[in-house]
Order: sequence, then structure tokens, then C-alpha cells
Amino acid sequence: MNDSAATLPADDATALGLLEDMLRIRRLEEKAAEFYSAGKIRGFLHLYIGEEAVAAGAMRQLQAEDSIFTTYREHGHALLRGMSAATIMTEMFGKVRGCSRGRGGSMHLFDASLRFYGGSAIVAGALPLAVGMALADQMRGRKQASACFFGEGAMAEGASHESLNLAALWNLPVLFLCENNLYAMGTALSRSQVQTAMAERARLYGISSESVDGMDVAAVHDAVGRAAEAVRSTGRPHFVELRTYRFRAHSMFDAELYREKAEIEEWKQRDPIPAYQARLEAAGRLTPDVVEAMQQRADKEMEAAVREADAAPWEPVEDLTRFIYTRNAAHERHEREHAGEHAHDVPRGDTPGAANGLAR
Amino acid sequence: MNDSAATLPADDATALGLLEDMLRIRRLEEKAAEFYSAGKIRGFLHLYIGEEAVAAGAMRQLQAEDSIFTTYREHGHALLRGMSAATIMTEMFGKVRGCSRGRGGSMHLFDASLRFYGGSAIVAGALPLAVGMALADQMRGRKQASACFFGEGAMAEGASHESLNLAALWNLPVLFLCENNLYAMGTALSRSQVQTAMAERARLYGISSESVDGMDVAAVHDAVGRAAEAVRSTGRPHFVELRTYRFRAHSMFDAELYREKAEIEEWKQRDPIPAYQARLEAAGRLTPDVVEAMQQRADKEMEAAVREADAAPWEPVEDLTRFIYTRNAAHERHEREHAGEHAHDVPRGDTPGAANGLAR
Amino acid sequence: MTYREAIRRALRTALHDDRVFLMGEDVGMYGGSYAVSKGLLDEFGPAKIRDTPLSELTFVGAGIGAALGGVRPIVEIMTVNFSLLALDQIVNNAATLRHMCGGQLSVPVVIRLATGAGKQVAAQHSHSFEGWYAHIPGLRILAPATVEDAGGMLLAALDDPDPVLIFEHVMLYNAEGDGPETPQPVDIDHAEVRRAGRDVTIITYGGTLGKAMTAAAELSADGIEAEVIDLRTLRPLDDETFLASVRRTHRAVIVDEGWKSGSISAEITARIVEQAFYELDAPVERVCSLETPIPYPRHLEQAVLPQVPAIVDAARRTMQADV
Amino acid sequence: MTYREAIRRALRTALHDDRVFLMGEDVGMYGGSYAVSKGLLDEFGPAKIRDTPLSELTFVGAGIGAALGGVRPIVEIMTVNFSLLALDQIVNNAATLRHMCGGQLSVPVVIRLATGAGKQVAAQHSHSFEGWYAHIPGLRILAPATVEDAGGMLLAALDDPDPVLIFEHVMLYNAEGDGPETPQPVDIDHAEVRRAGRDVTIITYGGTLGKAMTAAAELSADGIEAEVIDLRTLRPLDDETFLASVRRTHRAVIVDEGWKSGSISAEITARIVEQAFYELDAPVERVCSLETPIPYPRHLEQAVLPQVPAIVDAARRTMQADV
Ligand SMILES: Cc1ncc(C[n+]2csc(CCOP(=O)(O)OP(=O)(O)O)c2C)c(N)n1
Ligand SMILES: Cc1ncc(C[n+]2csc(CCOP(=O)(O)OP(=O)(O)O)c2C)c(N)n1
Ligand SMILES: [Mg+2]
Ligand SMILES: [Mg+2]
Repeated sequence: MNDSAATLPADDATALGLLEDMLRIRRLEEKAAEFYSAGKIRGFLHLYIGEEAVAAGAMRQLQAEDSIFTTYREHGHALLRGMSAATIMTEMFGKVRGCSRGRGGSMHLFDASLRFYGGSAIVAGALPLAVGMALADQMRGRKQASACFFGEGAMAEGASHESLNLAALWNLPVLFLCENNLYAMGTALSRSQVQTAMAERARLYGISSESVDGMDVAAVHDAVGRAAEAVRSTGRPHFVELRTYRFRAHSMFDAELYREKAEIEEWKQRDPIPAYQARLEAAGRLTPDVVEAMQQRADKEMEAAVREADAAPWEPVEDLTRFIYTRNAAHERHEREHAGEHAHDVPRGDTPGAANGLAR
Repeated sequence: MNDSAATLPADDATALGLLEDMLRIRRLEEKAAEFYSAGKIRGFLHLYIGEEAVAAGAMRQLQAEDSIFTTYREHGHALLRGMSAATIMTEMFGKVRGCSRGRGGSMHLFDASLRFYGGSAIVAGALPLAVGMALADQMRGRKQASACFFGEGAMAEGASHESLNLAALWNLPVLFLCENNLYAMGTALSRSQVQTAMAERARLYGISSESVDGMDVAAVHDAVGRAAEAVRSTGRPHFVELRTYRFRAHSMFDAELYREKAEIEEWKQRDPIPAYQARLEAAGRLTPDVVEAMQQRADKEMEAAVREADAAPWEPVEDLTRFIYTRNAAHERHEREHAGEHAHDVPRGDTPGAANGLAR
Repeated sequence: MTYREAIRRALRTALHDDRVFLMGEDVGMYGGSYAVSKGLLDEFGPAKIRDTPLSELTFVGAGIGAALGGVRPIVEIMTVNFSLLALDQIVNNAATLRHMCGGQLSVPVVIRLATGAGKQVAAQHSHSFEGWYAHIPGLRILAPATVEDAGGMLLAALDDPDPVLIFEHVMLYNAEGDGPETPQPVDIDHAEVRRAGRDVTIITYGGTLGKAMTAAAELSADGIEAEVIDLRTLRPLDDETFLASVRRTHRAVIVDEGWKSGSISAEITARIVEQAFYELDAPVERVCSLETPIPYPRHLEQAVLPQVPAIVDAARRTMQADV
Repeated sequence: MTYREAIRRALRTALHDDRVFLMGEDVGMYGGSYAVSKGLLDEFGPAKIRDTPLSELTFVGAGIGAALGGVRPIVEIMTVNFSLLALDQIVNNAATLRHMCGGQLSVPVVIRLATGAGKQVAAQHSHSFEGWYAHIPGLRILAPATVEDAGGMLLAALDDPDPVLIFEHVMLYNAEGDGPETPQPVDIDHAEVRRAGRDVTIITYGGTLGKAMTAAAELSADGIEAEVIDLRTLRPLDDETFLASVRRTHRAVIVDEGWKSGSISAEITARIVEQAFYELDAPVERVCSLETPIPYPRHLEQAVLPQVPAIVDAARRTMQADV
């Protein structure tokens, strides 16, 4: 654990890119909050404001062939994975052109073509999936990382123990990314887990583990880069704890009775965006006009996203029962009765595209 | 971890009692095996032969007001808790005079009056129960230990992580007794868990933890005695790993394909009974005739148990639906319709005895 | 008074008993994810209002163990969706222990769960499993549909020596209704006739009672008088009440938010057929949820759920049937 | 060939596919708790035959994740009893992902589970939950009752792009029957008429098919010809086959090892009532397990389970009924 500020990335594309990534997430989340209030987004909405350095630093280090699993607080991750703000916003609006046809909403952003396997709304529910994806990669000789983002709250669940053990036991290329924002809803880490050092937990399973200042995007970028590379080259699991803080309520329903305003204010002093911007400026690598341009681009992007989302159509009710089963048994039965075929010979129905990389 | 032989208990009652306890378990198990082969015991039967030093050393240290939770491999624990061999054997025969009316069989020996809360057949399934019992004790100001025996296999389950965490977090008086016999059915510990040092696992949660030679009854007696006392005096959880080995198959169905005969033979050299007997003899505290007398008593006890079990009646089929619910709603409805009473005023039905210590 | 307030009042009453405590995720400092237990931590302190870690399997199991130890835990599982993680403890311990040990023990644990869809929280957060749970012998399954039952069932459950699961429908927490000033336990063995009628029996519970009542009002405008039965207790099922009604009306419609196949509506149909077959003037009708994971957008979510027009149509069909 | 051998042969055939592997507790060195996979570790090695730790939730979830990753896991959950620990992954991920992501993914995982009572292993080890699982949309639930189906369904399940759960009844592993020399996938969409008959339809599956056939033989001696239908696939349920039969016989008896209330027998009753009410000449009869945890002693265990005399009696009752 070392909190002295990490070295800035050498190349400007990365160094400035990280800032823009954070700005884009912030702007996306602010728009989401705005349109939640306007009633266009409903259900649960979990904002990532304050935690942008984590996704920004990490996502840039994940390659196209790596796989990604996240929680319900995943809008930023999806955006930086390459999903358009429009597809994300459209999903949050519940429209059929959203990345999950609008069926998932803010907690379930998916894009199989980007190997983005969704936001999962069961705490720790994606950990076993990521372990399994890594197993598939191992079996198929793919030298890629299966990256799983999860909150420190997930580390209380039995699934975290089982998943760490299995990944370590079978030498699976899982990249565990623990977003420790100190709270699980209203429950402070120290009120729910005896062992609050997440990296220690992982180390007990012989998993190389590191704890990083998650408010420092350069530090995250550096640490996750090393860890991801290590996963790919060794085929073994690695664990990174990213110490961060959410500035907003857990979800839009949360009255925040469980923490002091002062604590939030203190953390806001460490807002990852201005902090990093200042460092870039101090290093003479950023001028205000560049930031201004970034901000304008982000504004435009998110406004366009909202317009697109708002204009997009709803999924027709008749389509509701599509995609429960891949094979359509009724249709198939009909076919067979008319053609004397066997069930297992029949074409598979309505999968759009080569879903699971089965063909890769 | 210290395997040099532990000091023998100073008083002869204890020192010799430990030997007799082990002999009784061994004899009970041998009889059970015999009557399994004879078809009188059916279903699963998990023998404790080879592991006797664990139950013998531990059970003597548990007080009447402590609570006990065990696995399906619990005949020895039940016997030393004070359940008669006859009630145990009768249960294994499935007869109504067995400790669980014959309904549970070998895996589910219960005696609420002895605070023996059963064999549990779901691996790790009793851990949360023991934690809850400790919580009840804490809330009621009872300074007792809630002791839970479980195999090292249970430590792979998510429930073990959650239970260790919760017990430590809430300072609950749980005595975790991990019977590490190196195998979970056919799965060697090192093939299923990365962290094979069970005591280390517990320590991570800040739980005082010790690993003991489970083939040395004096060592077990000493360690569990200290741990149990510490639980009672501090109200905090303690963990003891008991390193042991089962000489027989996992259950009567097991062909033992997964371990070498030589390994078993090697462990048999460390059979806890002759080893301890030899130590007592070397210390001049035991003569062969005393052992002989113990053995004869055990033989007689177990033979009488079998006779009693064999002669005992079956539960009548009509009683099958008793004890599903405590209140008998149908009966009660009838009563109310005839007496205008309210549901919650009605007496509780057919509980035999003050079950859960609700009245204590 | 709201459904939420009624539960909170009942909690408060219950918590004055030394043996009673509440535990669950975020029941304390957060105030409960549906704000049911708001304020109780201040009032009763952290020994009685216990925030648990995210460990459903273990804190539910610990509730069972604590019940064995002579206290009376109220375990809140934030929503039924997360209860699947704890199902082993509920089925293999809570429901089973008493019978398996020959009656020596009972397990007086009360488990409260928020259930149901309607809040647009999508497929992993919108299950209605109360009817599914009703398959398990040894459990008592309650589904309060009214403000009175919301509080009263909790108190009655605490009086019950066996494990009781109370499913509180998320769409009801803000519902207003009459409740007693001083919370009182209510009967938890019987169904209740919520509206008398002679023509057709509508059988429902929990979150869909309101829809059934609305449907009955609409039908009444057309001269069809529906009797509406609120099952209240899904296990053990009080079949006498609905059978008596069906024997009078000769027609039955079951409304259930569970997925149709294997929902409790199937069990009710079977019992009617087994015990009142010759009294039926029409096939039993079921209005249930469409068999698909619950989608996020409102129009789709509502399309999945049982709705008033479907209930009205089903009732009408039974009236047109011809034996 | 036995049921066990048929499954082993099918496994062997399947494992020649590069993408297919088997994982579960003690499937390797131990040889499988019911000896189904005995010998396969030697033949295929530890990368294909994977012994897992005691971590049901995670290895089942890992099977789902691996299926997303383009391989074809066969996950063995030693028995259905332990599957409750993994239910969250099965319901909230396997069954749900495809719909929730708008059809981008499918989850071709096959989960095998031993099910049922009869081995005197008492309350925590004797569940019959296949009918209960059939409530969940997105899952395909198979219950092979014959040697041919035992192997053939496994191969068909592997061809299926969606999650398939195969419930193998513990009392059938030693059953002898005909199976093809070279394992072949079988149809997994339809029920099968196992015995033709004109008088009454007996509907069953899995472990109780044999009892139904014996009952039919007894009835035949009395001149009652029962048609016996093996459901085979419990979800999606092929109701056409049993409805067609009931429309001919006008009488139905359902035999199901699940606890009666909320068992799949209730769903079948409901579908018959909904779709063939006017064809029925008698109330639908159900022969299910008594609603109690399963006790250890043989006489009690057998008293809980559906038995031939009860099936015969139920069928006779349908013949005596009078509409
Ligand atoms: C198994 C489960 N239990 C409870 C919940 C309700 N819940 C949703 S988010 C959350 C807090 C999770 O905290 P953490 O893992 O730290 O992630 P964060 O929200 O802080 O990013 C809880 C309790 C859930 N979704 N899943
Ligand atoms: C949750 C669960 N999974 C699987 C099983 C099957 N099973 C019974 S005993 C056993 C091995 C347990 O090993 P361990 O905990 O070390 O105890 P031991 O038998 O060695 O005393 C297994 C896998 C079970 N009973 N429960
Ligand atoms: Mg958190
Ligand atoms: Mg072991």
C-alpha cells in the first residue's frame, strides 16, 4: 500500500486520455441523475461519481480479447469499454435500441461483442462467472484475462471465498478488481468485515495482490496494467484492491443516514478529476483550453445520447417472450411434425449473431 | 503447530477416562459396521475409526451448558456427550426409541436435553447454526461455548468464510473444531483448497487459532480445554484444527480409489488408541488388566445396545406426520370453531418436553 | 397508516420482548432498504437491531441457530431475490429439523422478505417466490395483503413455534389502510373473504389483492358479483375457505404474481378439482405472470404481471362457460 | 446395460468433443458418488474430469461462466440436495442472462443432479426437486426414466444452447434396460407414451415410471387399460401429449415423487382442467409424496413415497367416478 502519487503515463495520448475518460464518466452519470429525476430513468440507478479513477485507470489496460464482468454500478466501465453513450443511455431509458434491448436497464448493460458480460445485480454474483470464463480461456488456450469488478461488500459473501480459492487452485487467469468504496449500501466495511484489508484476504489464497489508491488514476492505471499483464503472462489470478469513495448516495433511494456529511466533504477534497487535472497542468502537459475542449466533447456526447435515447422506440410487447429459450420448441415441433426431423437436427432459432464466441 | 507428545492429564480419572472413551467409540463403530453389513443399519454410515482421539479429547472439555453441533460422522461425539450407546444404536436401526425416534438415522443424532443439536448432513451446514446459538447465548448472558465440529472439507464452502467472519465480527462464543482428516470423500485437501493450514484461515479473521495433533488424545484434551475455557471467559470465538485421519472408507459405499493402501497403513501406525495406551503404560499409570476391563465393558455395552436396538419397536406409520408443525392447525381450527378462541392463544400442541431451552 | 408503518409498529411492539431482535442487511444505520425499520436502531440499540454483513446463508442460518437457543430472531432478507443464497438453511434446517429430530426441537424463527415486481428493477430483483416456497413442508408462508395483516401477521408469526416466512410485497409498503393503534396478532391459519359475491370466486393474496378487488368492482358494474378471497397463508393452505366459496359460486379465477407453470395457482386449481369437481360450472381460470424474466421497462414489466383487465376477462369467461 | 452405464457411455462420447468437460465434487478420483464417472479420469485426464472443492455456488457459477466462454461444461451437482446452495447462480444467472441481455448470449451449460428418495438417507439427502425447478423460465428440466433416455438426454442437452438440468433418479442407476451401442441424442421436447391404453391416463416421469407401469399391469389384469405417459421433459412441458391422451381416456392420474402441494402434478392438473375440462369424466387424481421431511427407516420412507397400490386405487377411483 503506497499512496504517494504515481508517475504520470509517459505518452500524452494515455495521460490525457485518462482525464477525458474520467470526465466522460462523470458527465454520463450526471446526465443519468438528471434524467432519473425527470422520470425517464426508473428503478435502481447507482452512480459512480467519485470513483471514476478506478474504471478509467483499469479499463484502458484491458484488451479487446479480455472479458469483463461488473456490478450494477457499471455505466462508466461500459462506456470506456467502447459502448456508446447513446446505447447506454438508451438502455437506461428502457428502449429497444439499448445495449440489452432496454430489458436490463442501468444494472444490466451487456455487449457480447465487446466481451462485456454485464452488470450483475446480485452482490458477488459475477465472481463465479468470471472464474468460469477464465476456465474457458484456459481450456481454449486463450492467453487473456477475465476481469471482474466488484465492491468490497462482495468480499463478505461466501462466493468470494469460493471464487478466490477456485481461481487460485486451478491457476485461472482471473483479474479480481475490488472497488473498495468503504460502504455496502449503508454498511461501513469495518462494521461488516473483520478483515478489512482486502488484499490480505486474497494473499491468503496465494494470489498476488496489491492495494492501490483508487482516487489516483495514474496509480490505478499502473497497478491494473501490471496485474492484467501478469494474469495474461502467468495464467494465474491477480487481485487489486482499489481504495475509493462514492460521493453520491448508494442508489437514488438512499437517504444517507449512515455517514457524516463531513466525511463526504473530506473525500471530495480528493476528487480524482481535479486532482489529476492539476497534476497534468503542474507537469506542463495540459492547458485549460484542452480541458475545456474535453468537457465540451463530453457534454455534447451525453446530450446527443439523451436525445437519441429519448427518441428511441420501445420494444414491442409481442417480443417479450423472445430470447427466453434459444431453440423455439413449439416452432420446432411444428416443423418436425411436418418434416419428420429430429429435435437435435433442427436449426437453433433466433440467436442474433455468434453469441458466446462459440465460433472463435 | 507442535507435535511432540502432550503431557498426560494429571488425574487418573481423566487420563484413563480418555482411553476408555476412545475404546468405547471404536467398539461402537465396529458394531455399527457389523450391523450395517448385516443389513440392520441402512443408508449412509460414516465411521470415525482412527479419529477417536479428537472426539475423546474434545468432548470431555465441553460442559453440560455448552452447545454442540456436529456432522454425519458424529456417533462418537454423541456417545461421549452422554447419549447411551443403546439410544444411538437404536437410532441407527431406525427404531422409534432411538434418540431421534429413528427418523434421522446415523447422520442425525439429536438430544436436546444434552444440548446436542445433531448431526448435520449438509457440509458446513451446522456452522451458521452454531454461530446463531452463540448469539443467543450472548444475548441471554450465558457464558457458554457453542461448539461446532466440522471437517476440513467444510472450509471450502462459502459458509465457513461467512461464519468465521460473523463470529469474529460480533464477538460470539463459538468454538470451531475443525477435524482435518485430509480428505473430503475422495478429495484430498491439497487438491481442493489452496490454503491448507486451517488455523491460518481462522487467524485472518482475528480468531485465536491453534493446530493440534489429533492423533494424540492428551494434546487434543489440552488444546480444546484451553480453547473452550477461553471462549467462555472472553466470549470470543476460538478455532482449533485437529489433524487426524480416517482409517476406514468415507462411508460404506466408498471404494477408496483415491488413496494408497500404504498411506493408510502409515497412519494406522499412529492409531491413537494403542499409542495412548502405551504412553499410559510407560508412565506406569495403566496395567493390562485395566485395559482388558475397559474393553470388556465396552464390548458388553455395545452388545447390549445392539440387543436393545434389535428388540425395539418401529415408529408407527400413523405418526409420520407428527412434528412437522408444532401447532396443529387443523386440530386448532376445529377447536377454535368450537370455542371462539384466537389462533395465538391456543396451546402449542405436541412438543415433548421443553425443547429449545426456551424456559431456561 | 401505511403497510410500512404497520410493520414498523409491530416490530416496535415485538422488540419490547427481551428475546426478540431484528437482524439483516442495512436494517440499522441505513434504516432498512424499504425504510421499514427506520428509527428502530436509535430506539433499541445495536444489540437488538443488527446490521449483518452481506452473508445471507450465514445470517439466516444464525437466525435458525439463535431460535434453537431460545431467542426470537426476526431475520430480514432484504428481498426474496437474495433468499436463494440462504435456501439451503431454510429448507434443510429450518423446515426439517423438528421432524428429523423426532420433535425435540422447534425453530421459532421469523424471516421477513420483500417480494414482487413493479418497481422496474429488472430480472434479478423482481421475483415472486412466495408460492414457490409454499412447496416446503415445515414452513409457514404468510403474504400480508392489507395494512392490518402486515403488522398483525408479524406478531402472530412471533407467537408461532415454527419457522415463518413473511413476504411483504414491495408495491404495498406505501399502501394506506386501517390498522389498530396497538398492534395485535391476527389469525394466521385462515384465508379471508375480502368481498362477498355469488357468481364467481376470485382467489388471490398479497400484491394482487388490490387488482382482484378492482376487477370485482368492474364486474359488479356489469352485474357479475365476484367473491374475493385473500389466501393470506400460503402454507399450510386453508382450502376450506375457497372450497366453500367455489361450492357456492361454481366458478373460480386464481390471480397470482408467480410465473404460471408451477405457481400456487396450479395447486389451488388441483385442490378445487379434487374436492369440488362436480360443483364446477366452468374450467378454473388462472391469471398469473407471463413466464419470462421480468424486464426493466414499465410497459414490458406491466405486460408480464397479472392485470385487472385479464382478471375481468377470466371471470367473464367462467360466466360464459357452459357445462 | 444399466442407466449408470448409459450415462457413462454418453459422457465418454461427449467428452471426445474438445469443448466438453465434466466437473463436480468427486467426479474424478473417487469415481463419482454414484460411480457414474468411474474410469473417466484415467481415460480423459484431469483437465477434462475436474474434481471441484466443496463450493457448489461457485463451481456451478463457473460452469455458467465457462459456457459463456465457448466451452460446454457438464456440471455434476452430487445430489439435488446440495443444489440449493447453487440456486442463485442457476436462477439469477443461467436462467436469466439470455433474456436480460436481449438475446446476445446463451448459456449452454448442462447440470446433472442425482435426485429422489429410496436410499434411506433421510431428510437432508432425499429431496425430489425436479418439479420445483420446473417453475423457472429459461431452464430446460429433463428427467430420464429409461436407460435410453439416461444417455440420450445428456447428448441432446449438450446440443442445446440453453441451460439444461438433468435429474437422474438415484433408484434408477442400477436399472437395466436397452440402450443403443453408440449413444445417440434423443428428442428432449416431447413426452412419450410408454404404454397405450384406452381407459385412464397415468402421467409420470423419472423414478416413478416403473411404479406406474406396474400399476398399469395390475389394472390390466382387472380389465382396466391405462395409458402411461412419461413426461421426460418437465420444462418446457409438452402438454399436447398428455392432453391428447386425456381427451381419449377422459381420466387422469398423475404420479409424482415431489411433495404434493405445489408439485408438478398440480401444474398438470391445472393444464388438463384449462384445456380439457369438458372431456373429463372424473376428477384428476394425484399420487405424490406425503408432505413430510423424508424419514430414515424404510417403512416410513416407503410410506412417504408414491406406491403402486395408491396408483391402482387412484386409477380405479377415476373409473368409478360419475359425471
Ligand atoms: C446478494 C445480495 N444481497 C444484497 C443485495 C442488495 N444490495 C445491492 S448493492 C449492495 C451493497 C453492495 O456493496 P459493495 O459490494 O461494496 O458495492 P458498492 O455498491 O459499494 O459499489 C447491497 C447490499 C444484493 N444486490 N445482492
Ligand atoms: C453441501 C454438501 N456438498 C456435498 C456433500 C456430500 N458429502 C458428504 S460428506 C462429504 C465430504 C466432507 O468432507 P469433510 O468436511 O472433510 O468431512 P469428513 O467426511 O472428512 O469427516 C461430501 C462431499 C454434502 N453432504 N453436502
Ligand atoms: Mg462498496
Ligand atoms: Mg475430511
